[in-house]
Amino acid sequence: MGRIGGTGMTDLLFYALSALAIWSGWRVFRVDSMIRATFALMVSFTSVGGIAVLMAADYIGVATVFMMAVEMMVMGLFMVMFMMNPAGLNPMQMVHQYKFSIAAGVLGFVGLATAVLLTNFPDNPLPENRDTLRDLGIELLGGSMLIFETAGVTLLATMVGAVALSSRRGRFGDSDAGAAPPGLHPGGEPAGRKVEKGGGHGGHGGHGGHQMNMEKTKQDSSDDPHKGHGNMSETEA
Amino acid sequence: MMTFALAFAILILVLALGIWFAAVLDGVFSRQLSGHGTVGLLAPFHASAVYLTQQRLRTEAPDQLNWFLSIAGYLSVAATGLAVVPFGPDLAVIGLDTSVVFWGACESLIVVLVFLHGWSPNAPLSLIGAYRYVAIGLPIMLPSMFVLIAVAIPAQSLDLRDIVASQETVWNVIRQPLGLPLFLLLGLSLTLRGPFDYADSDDLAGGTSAEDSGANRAGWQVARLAMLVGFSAVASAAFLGGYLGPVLPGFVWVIIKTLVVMAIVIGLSHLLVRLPVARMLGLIWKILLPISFLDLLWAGLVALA
Amino acid sequence: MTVVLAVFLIIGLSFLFTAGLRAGVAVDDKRHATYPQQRPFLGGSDPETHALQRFHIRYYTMTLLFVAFEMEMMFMYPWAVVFVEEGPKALAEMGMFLAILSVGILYGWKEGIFEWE
Amino acid sequence: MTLTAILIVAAALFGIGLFGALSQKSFVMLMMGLEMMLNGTLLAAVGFWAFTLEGAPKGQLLAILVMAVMAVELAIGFALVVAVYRKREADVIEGIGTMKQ
Amino acid sequence: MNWIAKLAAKAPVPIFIARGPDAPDETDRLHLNPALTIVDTPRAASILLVAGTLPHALKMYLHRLHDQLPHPRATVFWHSSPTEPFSNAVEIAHGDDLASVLLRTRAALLGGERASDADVLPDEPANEWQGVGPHGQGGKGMMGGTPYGRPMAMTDDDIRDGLKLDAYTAEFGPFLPMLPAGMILKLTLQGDIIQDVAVVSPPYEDARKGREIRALLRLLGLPTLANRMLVENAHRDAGFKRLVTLSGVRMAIPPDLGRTHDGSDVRSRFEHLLKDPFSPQKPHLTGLDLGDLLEGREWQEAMLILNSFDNVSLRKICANTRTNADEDSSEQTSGGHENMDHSAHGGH
Repeated sequence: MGRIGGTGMTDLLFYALSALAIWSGWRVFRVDSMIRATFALMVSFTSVGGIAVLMAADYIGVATVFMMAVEMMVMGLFMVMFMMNPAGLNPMQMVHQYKFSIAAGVLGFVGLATAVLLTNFPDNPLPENRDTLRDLGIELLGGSMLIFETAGVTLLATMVGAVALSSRRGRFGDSDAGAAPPGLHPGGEPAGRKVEKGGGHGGHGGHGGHQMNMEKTKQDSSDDPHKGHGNMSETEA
Repeated sequence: MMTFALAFAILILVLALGIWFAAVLDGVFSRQLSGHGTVGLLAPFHASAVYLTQQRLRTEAPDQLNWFLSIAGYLSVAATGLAVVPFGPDLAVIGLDTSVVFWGACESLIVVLVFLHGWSPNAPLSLIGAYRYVAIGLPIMLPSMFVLIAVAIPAQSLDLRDIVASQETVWNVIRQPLGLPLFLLLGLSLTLRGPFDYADSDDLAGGTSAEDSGANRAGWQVARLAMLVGFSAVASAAFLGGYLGPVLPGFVWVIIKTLVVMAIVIGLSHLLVRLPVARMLGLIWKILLPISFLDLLWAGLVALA
Repeated sequence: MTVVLAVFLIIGLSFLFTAGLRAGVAVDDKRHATYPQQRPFLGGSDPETHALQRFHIRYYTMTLLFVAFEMEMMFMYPWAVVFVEEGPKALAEMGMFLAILSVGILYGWKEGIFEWE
Repeated sequence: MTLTAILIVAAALFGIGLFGALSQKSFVMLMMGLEMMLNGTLLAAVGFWAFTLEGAPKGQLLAILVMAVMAVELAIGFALVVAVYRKREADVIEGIGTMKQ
Repeated sequence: MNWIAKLAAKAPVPIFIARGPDAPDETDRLHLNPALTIVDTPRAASILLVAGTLPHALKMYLHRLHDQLPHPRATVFWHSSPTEPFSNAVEIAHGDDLASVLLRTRAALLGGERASDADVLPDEPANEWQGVGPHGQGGKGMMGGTPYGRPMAMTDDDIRDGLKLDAYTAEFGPFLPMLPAGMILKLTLQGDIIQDVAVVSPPYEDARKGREIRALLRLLGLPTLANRMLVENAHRDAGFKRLVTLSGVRMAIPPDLGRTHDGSDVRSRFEHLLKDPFSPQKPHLTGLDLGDLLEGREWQEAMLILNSFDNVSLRKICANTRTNADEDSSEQTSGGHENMDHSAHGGH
């Protein structure tokens, strides 16, 4: 059986962690508070990390917790920044195509699970005395050196891209300059926003795969900061 | 099983002793520097008893679950961080061959938990404290990770037990002189102290803990001190040779060195100024991060020499 | 396995401790906070709105840079273990890797993302 | 704990992620769905590594790359959200959809 | 009295001070009293100490503050007499030692001989809300209504980076420890950046010796050194000055922070105070208002700017600044709020 012991205790811990991972994963999409959603996802990741440690993947398991805590922290910051009502003080449902999604999720699970159950996997468990971390280091510096350096370049591209996209100050001036069209009268509401909404609506009507669009536009109006327009698109729909 | 029980007993001992000692030490420093105040060996117990007699208030529409989780979680992470420290050769509660990474996970969870603590009460000053802390808590992890990787190089292992063993001849604090100072800054940040106290600072009337009363306040203060113990123990293992030392048993050395690091951290926290947060952010990325690169380079060259 | 078990044990004890504090050995006064007691502390004033809101963080670009940069740790940990074994080659490869990533930091610095936006 | 059990847990996580990614209107929540799916993938990768690959280092590398993908997705995704919000003050998918025009 | 209460009775008394304009000079020196701990938030206090007579306009603020203390609690009036509704309060008689009275009161509270102060304000939410609206939140829509008795913050412009997120508007003060006593500012915050300032009430006119330098040191995270300033002649002590310098204070204060027209800024004012803490610089203030000084500033920087002025100068600056009444009228015209009154629909 190798290092991954088959003792009862290991099984028990595995079941506990799996249950935690799945339950918290489910809570992510069921809670109102964005912060709770984010950190429920973190708990799910942490449990997966725990399962990995049970499988003697110490490094990957612990590093998952390490990386995911940071990533979820950042995710939480952005969730709160951009989601209305981030604390869920008013309960809400920001969902669309609900039944379709549930069906897709269940189908995905059933399909994958059937595939898993029907496949015969080779049985080559982790040998007893393998120094997995050292292996990984040698692999990184040897065989997979190119992957490693490519990852570096990719991360650099990510950094540059993220900074360029999100930072306001840019080579070409403030990135939101011209974001809002000038008002029809001085200090008035920006012109053209109504048209834009309507245009988006109509323009999409002809595209395939946008049947949900009508319904979406209607819900979308809850995010429109301008009261009048929200009402308008609602009556339209 | 016996070793585990022994290690666990030592863990509880170090934690209890450390929390008490840290509280006393804080009083001593206050008194020395400000010229007043009481120092008593029992003062920490009296002070925490006050909190336990007070009502635990909640605020309007708080996130009660996260409020509890942040306090209990902070304490858990502090204790778990301490648990990777070896109290003797092969005498660690959590004997993991990637304990340095494990400690890194603890560091990043602390940021999450402090944030949650400021988020939960639904109060403006706590919220500002929480967000400000994240701004500093995240990037300050980078130098600390680099210096920990630097100490892993000569040990050829990410296991704190091996890292302690690799300091048989010379301690890392001498071999890699830049390491410990950088790591101490992280300690200040993790324990919300002094120059890195962006979460619970005076300019926010207590920041994330401004709305804590009663048991919540007691729990949070205890957890902060526990974090100080955990951090100091890790620092002593990574840089001061952990359990290595003549005559006395290993765990006594761990305790002594932990207390020394603790005293330094508390002293620094009283004596260093807190920069406005944007300035500190620049300082971390523009100055501390390059210094930690230097530390890594230094460690690499020494290991190859 | 012992690792996971130990972690569970410590977390469990810590939670027990915190819950124990709450259970209140000493507080005979466990009344609920009244509405005036619940008001957030603003030095005696009354806020207009809830504090939980779309909070404007001023360092959001920095966090994105941070997430990307921090990935490098994942590669550095195994690297540190084999460093002595692999010698100068390891130093050179990681040097290159870090140099590439540092360009990103320099770019961010130039764009002023370490300021308060 | 067998490979089958692990893969089923991974499939469950993947399914939840799929549900989330399809049902959420907000772009940020959609990203959480994606992360959830990657979570399942990560678990499956580690499972295969531990049970069928004899612990070959490539398996670990795959797991690391999955994490790198998450980081990249997160950074670019949120940068996009910020850019879109600046232009449109909207955080939902439709806000991005109209940008195509 | 159970054993925890007995232990607690031996600790210093945590007090929160509500300071009036005529608070005695010894109020600051209470920091040095080993029998007391002066706390920054009423949540940590057992006793609310009212020092001096409060102006009538601040009564309501005192009532709110009083109710925020956890039970068991008591109110003690020092150099003033209890007013309605604090009939149960303790008054320090002339010649009584403050610390011993506080200790006695706390012991009585812990022992149960003295009943904990009841709330002054009625036990009801800030706004009516329960049971109205699709989620019982008191109004229409996802962002509408007054869930848990308060409306939610609404989107507003941002003066730094232009991302329009929710702005938080509230009065801060008059008993916030980081603001000069008596000062009430109506601030609009986006995150921790001040977007808008209006003065509700200027700070007291008092000339407490060395308030500015102590406040600055506290804001810079050096509370121990700030307390040291209270010790007689500490500012002439070369060793103490070296400690302050070595802490990196000069580096910490950003250059050009809070610059006035005559060229002085927080850094120069701080250095002046360090030399001579009891006679703060009197900068040239014509045309300067709080809006110029604070808008666009991060919280800690803004507090540094505020506390670098002495009270007399601050009152002059406040006189130049828009007051709360002005702001209310301008709000009417701009209509920033009704814009945001989402009629939208959270539930479907």
